[in-house]
Amino acid sequence: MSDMKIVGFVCRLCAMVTSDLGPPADSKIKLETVELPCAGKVDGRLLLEAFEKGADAVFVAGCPEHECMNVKGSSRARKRLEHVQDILNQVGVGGDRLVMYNVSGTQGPRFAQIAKEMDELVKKLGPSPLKARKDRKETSQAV
Amino acid sequence: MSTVKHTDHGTASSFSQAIQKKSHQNINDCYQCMKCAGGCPMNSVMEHNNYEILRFIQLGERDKVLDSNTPWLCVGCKTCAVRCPNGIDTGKIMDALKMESMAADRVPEKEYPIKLFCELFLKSMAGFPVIGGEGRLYDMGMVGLYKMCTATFFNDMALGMEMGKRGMMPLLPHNAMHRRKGEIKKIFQRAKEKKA
Amino acid sequence: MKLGYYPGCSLHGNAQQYNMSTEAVFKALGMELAELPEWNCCGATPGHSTDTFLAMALPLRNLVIAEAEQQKELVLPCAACYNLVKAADHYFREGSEEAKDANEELKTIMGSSYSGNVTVTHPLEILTKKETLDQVGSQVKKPLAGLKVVTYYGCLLTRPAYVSFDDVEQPQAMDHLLRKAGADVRKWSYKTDCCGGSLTLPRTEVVVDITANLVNAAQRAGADAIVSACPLCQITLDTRQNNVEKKIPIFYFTELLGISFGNPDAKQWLKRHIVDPIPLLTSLHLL
Amino acid sequence: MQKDVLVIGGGIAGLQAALELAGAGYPVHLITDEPNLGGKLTDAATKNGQSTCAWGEQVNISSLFLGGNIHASSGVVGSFITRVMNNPLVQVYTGTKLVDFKGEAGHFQATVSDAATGKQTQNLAVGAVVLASGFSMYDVSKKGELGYGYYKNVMTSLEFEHLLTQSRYQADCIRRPSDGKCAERVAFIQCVGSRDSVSKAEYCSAICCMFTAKEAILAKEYAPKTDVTVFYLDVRSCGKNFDNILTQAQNLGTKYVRTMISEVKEDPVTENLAIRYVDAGEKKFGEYDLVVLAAGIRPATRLQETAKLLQLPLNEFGFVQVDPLDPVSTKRAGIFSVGGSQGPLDVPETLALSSAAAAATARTLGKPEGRQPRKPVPERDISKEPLRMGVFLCKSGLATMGADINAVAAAVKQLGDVSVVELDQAACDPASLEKLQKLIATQGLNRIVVSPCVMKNNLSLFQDAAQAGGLNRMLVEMPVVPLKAQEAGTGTQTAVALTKRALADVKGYRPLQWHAETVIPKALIVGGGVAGMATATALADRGFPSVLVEKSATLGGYVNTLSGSLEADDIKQTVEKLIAQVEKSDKIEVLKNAQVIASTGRQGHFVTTIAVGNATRNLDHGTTVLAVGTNEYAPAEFLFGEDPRVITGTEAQYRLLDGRLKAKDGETYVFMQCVGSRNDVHAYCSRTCCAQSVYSALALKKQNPLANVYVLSRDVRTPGYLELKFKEARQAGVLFLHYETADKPMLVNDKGQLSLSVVDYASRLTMNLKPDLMVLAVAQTATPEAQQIADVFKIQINEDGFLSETHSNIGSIAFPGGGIFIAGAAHGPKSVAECMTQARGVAGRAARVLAQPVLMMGGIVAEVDPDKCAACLTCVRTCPYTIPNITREKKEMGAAFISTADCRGCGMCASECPNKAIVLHHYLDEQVLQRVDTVLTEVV
Repeated sequence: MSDMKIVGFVCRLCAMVTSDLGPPADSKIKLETVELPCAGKVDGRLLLEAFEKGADAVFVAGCPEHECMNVKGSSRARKRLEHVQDILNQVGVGGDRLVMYNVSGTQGPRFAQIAKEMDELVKKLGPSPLKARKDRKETSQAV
Repeated sequence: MSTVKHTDHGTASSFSQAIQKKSHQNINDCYQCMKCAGGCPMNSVMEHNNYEILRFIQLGERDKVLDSNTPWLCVGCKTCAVRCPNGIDTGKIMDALKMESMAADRVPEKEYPIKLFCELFLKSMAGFPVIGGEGRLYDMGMVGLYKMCTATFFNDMALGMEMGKRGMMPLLPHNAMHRRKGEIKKIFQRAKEKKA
Repeated sequence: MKLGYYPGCSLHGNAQQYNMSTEAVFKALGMELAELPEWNCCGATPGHSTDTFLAMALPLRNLVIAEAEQQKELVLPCAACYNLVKAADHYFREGSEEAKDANEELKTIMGSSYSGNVTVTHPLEILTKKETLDQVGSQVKKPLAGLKVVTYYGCLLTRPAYVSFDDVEQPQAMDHLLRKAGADVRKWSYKTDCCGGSLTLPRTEVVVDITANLVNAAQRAGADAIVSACPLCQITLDTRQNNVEKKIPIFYFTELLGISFGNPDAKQWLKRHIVDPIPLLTSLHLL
Repeated sequence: MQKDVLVIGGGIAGLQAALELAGAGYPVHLITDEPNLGGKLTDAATKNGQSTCAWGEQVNISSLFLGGNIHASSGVVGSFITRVMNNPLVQVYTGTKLVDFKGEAGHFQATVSDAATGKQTQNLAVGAVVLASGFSMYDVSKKGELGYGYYKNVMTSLEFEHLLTQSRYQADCIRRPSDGKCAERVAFIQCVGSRDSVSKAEYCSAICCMFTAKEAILAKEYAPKTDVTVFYLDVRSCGKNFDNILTQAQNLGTKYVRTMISEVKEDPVTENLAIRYVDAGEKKFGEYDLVVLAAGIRPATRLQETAKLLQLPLNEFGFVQVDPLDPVSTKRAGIFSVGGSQGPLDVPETLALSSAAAAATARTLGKPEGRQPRKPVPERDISKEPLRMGVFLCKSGLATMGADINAVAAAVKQLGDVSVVELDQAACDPASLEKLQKLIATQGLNRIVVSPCVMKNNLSLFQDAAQAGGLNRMLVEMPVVPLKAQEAGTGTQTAVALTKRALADVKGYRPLQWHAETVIPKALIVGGGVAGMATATALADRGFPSVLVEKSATLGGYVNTLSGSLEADDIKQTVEKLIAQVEKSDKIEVLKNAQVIASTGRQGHFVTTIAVGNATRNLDHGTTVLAVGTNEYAPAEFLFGEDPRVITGTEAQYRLLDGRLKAKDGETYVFMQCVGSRNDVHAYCSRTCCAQSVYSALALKKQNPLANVYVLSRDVRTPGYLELKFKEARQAGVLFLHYETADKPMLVNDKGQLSLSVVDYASRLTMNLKPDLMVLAVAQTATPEAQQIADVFKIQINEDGFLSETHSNIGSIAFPGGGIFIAGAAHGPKSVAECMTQARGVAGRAARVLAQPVLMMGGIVAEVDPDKCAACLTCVRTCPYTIPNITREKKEMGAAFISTADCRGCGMCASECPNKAIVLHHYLDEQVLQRVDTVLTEVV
């Protein structure tokens, strides 16, 4: 499972604060986070290119929608996420590899649960089909 | 789920004031935290938890208090008194309730032996007609009287023999009073007069 | 050093071994116990639970005598007597009306009243004073090696707070003494639990249960015997071990001290136990 | 007039006060008798083990006292300490105590000396003193029956927190001290040394319920097998969001048993702990692997000595005596007390007090000399320079990761494009920052990486140092020590990987510009209640004018209906005095029957449209304070409205005041708590109704002892010193009956006689009450206008309808925007005293913004490329702050324009723009994708 890659776009105001108490006790879970000023900054290009660059699963963690510091950052992010999920389904990568979470600034251990859920998701879904196609492409080039 | 009425308003004549004055305890301080019942050694054999008795007193439910065996099973070990967050000495309250129920002659039937034990203990300490022993507890006499009044000769019979054999049960009371003879009798006399 | 001594009814009745061993230990430590002349019974539980006047007058009478006999310090080995006399002294100093009223009554009956210059104390308090404790150490001839015990203070020795000379909930006085005498004092949580003593006749089954709990807990703590400083607790535990796993002897701490001092007439004391302690002591070569 | 301020105490209260005072320009001397700053928040246990970062690692361990803010993390708290250490105006004296004190307000002479030896004395001339001595924990070994100090597996909550954090990484479950076995059954015992007259602490310590709930949640999180039982009497989780944390704990399976524990017995063989207790009359027995005692609080050990030197009177419990309505000022002018020095206070109140103390000090000392602003260093243009990167390794950070320091230094030196590698014991202490500044100039560095650091918030420190060295502050990156467990030996490899990542990211960083924007030194205060008026008067004292907008015709708001409060009986005069002050002050312009319609602009210069009557008016102002207060819940239950004998708590108080309510002999008065609160509609506690009911019940019983007065409640929530009033009410004969939510009493009107049967929880007794008057303790609910106000000022309201502050009241993360503060009950139900305290604190913070001549705006903001913009208005619709507008300057066909001063930097427009015409600086697509690349390739 060690080569599985999970990338999370985390809103700096709510989710990033909780990520301090975030990592789960189980140190084998690998989880990478990229900080954004607000969940509303995430867009189709970032999410899709994250998969192209080899992420097996991607999540976006923003504030709870009724507590978002930028009023509608999280709701905008969720709409864009649903759109990207449709694209991922169409291209066969699977939209369920992309997950949206809402983490309030006052729920410390919630971030650790997110890490556990993502880890189980990746275990269930296995490596991303993109990676398999890329490997085949590389092997075919190398041959 | 017994239903209770609140008739006591803490006036001078009320039951709760009488008990509070006799035991010098502010029963109203209690916030029913149940700690006393948790630590009481006799809790398992008491009909009511001791904090419930305090609640009855606050409400003025005199009959429920006097009918309960809880006051009589309190051995005065002061565990509740030392640990009560509001500093209430429930032991003293139970003593006051014992005296109240004796005065009202309403000692619960099945706890009668405890009252009897107390009375015989004090009577034997005041001394016996012929054999004397004023001022000192005469075990043999007291236990004998207790056995007679409760007709329980047979239990502890073996134990009694064993203690006698080992010199733990002096046959005759100790007549210690010489110069101060009669003082104890006077004290008991005053006690009776004060009670009347 | 001369101390006033108030043995109490039990120490002339079923706890004569406590009386003899206390006198022996104090004598060995150079302290003479002068018995209070014509002392009277303190009334114990029956007294304080049925009559407020007797609860004060009976213990106070002893203080009046002690004062008349100029006994500055009064030693009371029995925890119940110590508790009630110390309480009478405490309420006198606090000026409670019951104490004032009893003092006046005693003035008419006895000719003199109590004015508060007697210090009420317990053997444990005296023996664990710094210098006396060292003296105890030097007196120990035969350390109680291998004797595993738990210390049982009972409820009246440390409660309520104004009578206590030690930690109310986790007293250590007896532990220090017995360790000084070489015994292996085990850790347990029942030091100040109540033995239910005053109900031993009217509600025997309750007392039997409590005794069973205590004795089983003592064995679980790895002890072969329980050491007490109160004749009510000692007689209750000694006589009510009806349904315990294994009967164990109930010592007085003064008996064990006496044995460790190599006192010859220890056997006299040990005769007066229902659960015979002699086999245990001989197996440890202490007799 | 001396302008220096002496702050006594290095805990969170002292740190916050020091930062606010230094921020306002007053030089601060901060003394603490501890070897480290941080007070209770740093873990005393590993203080002596100095190997790791001085305040990094430990701090996140004992965020115990941040009970309510369950997320509070080391970064947030640690940054308090690093910002104080590096603030030029704050002089820190650790291990120091006060030995002598003379003089009066404005001219004090304080002599301090080494705490241990009493030597090395120094004299400090100061104008004011802020006493933040904090508190100490009750010595639970005094309760021998609970076994602390005698049984190994009995510990205090602070010790359990350390155990929690250690077991979080190393073990799969919480290892108990005696034999290291898994502690699967944990029992918490509340109120140890609190609400207890025997240990001379009849007050409630107020913070224990919260840190127990928090620890129960964290225990369940770190070791799911653990099952936690809490023995309590009244759970007092009455702060904002506190009840959610309590329900969260209960949902995770924590059993709450309502009984106090008499003793704990240990089984000598298994060292398990047995507890015998009575639960609602039933005798029960439980065996536990671990027992945690929630120790109450006591005055700080040195408070007695310091208070004597400062000649401050102490109350009967040994805390500083303060007036609840003005809890910051003590009996001596110029000396203020904050935090635990005055009694049980949770962190939110402590921080409010610290800000209020800073404001009060400023009022006493007058204008500060004004800091000599750092002379701006001209910024070097690096656009044409070759890449020269400097790496500054921090030994403490590396030690926290267990990395081999020299191996990491060697590996980093080999990295290709690194020109300078430095190694410091602690990168964030002033000396290292000095060196970094010099090396930027001497070595011509144009990219800086400081690695690794435990404190997420230290990045701004290194950015300031870079700026002082002439390098644009955005060209700095600082990887954070991951909090995950490091398998043994991987520390070095992870540290190098982290540094490589930072170097890869910092290459893509570009310099950004800030520019000065004017600040309008005037505040807008929305809401004329107690909080609004207190803020206005506090600002006026500091010389800042304000406009007070009140929607009704009178000032005073909700508090007008109150006649007294448990904290101070003269509420009426206080409100009238405030109204007089506001009306009389020339600095406060009051607009009644006025409403705020719209507001735009940014911190320092807002433009708000206010409708007064039918005219509208545009007001320019620098900060906004929202004090819209709260409303009373109109109950529908308990026959309210149908029967005149059922009234609300405030109505009862009113009638008590004007004599209509007279307690008659034998009449029955029933107070019903939690009407409208703590149900599925309003899940929060309205915090003030218990105090109100106790006040009225006590008043009734005092009037006429023959009246029967009952208070029916699930918990009696009278935290802190209010507990003394609760006891007074019990002593007066008020009967408090606890009911379980399951058998909630119902009020019935049978043939004209109101009747209500309630089962008293403890004694299981049923009481049939015939109330002659039923008083409902109704909830405080958010004002309906709160949503409208939130939309106008573009902030949020939480699910209960109250205004949401920045993620927590520590709110140290300042992002462009801000300048909007919330004060009083608009933030959440509060008592009058708490409203006024928070208002004064908010006034202090607002004044700091208004006091700035200019504000540097810009940096991480959005920018439009006019050529790509088709003026399709998507960004105008998307921006929550309506900042973009279409102009023709750059492009005659019109293009969007985003003013760099107003932009809040959230980047929503950049992501929504169909043609990618808008970019958010520092988060350009290629920069973010570069970060995605590095996290995916560098395996840590």
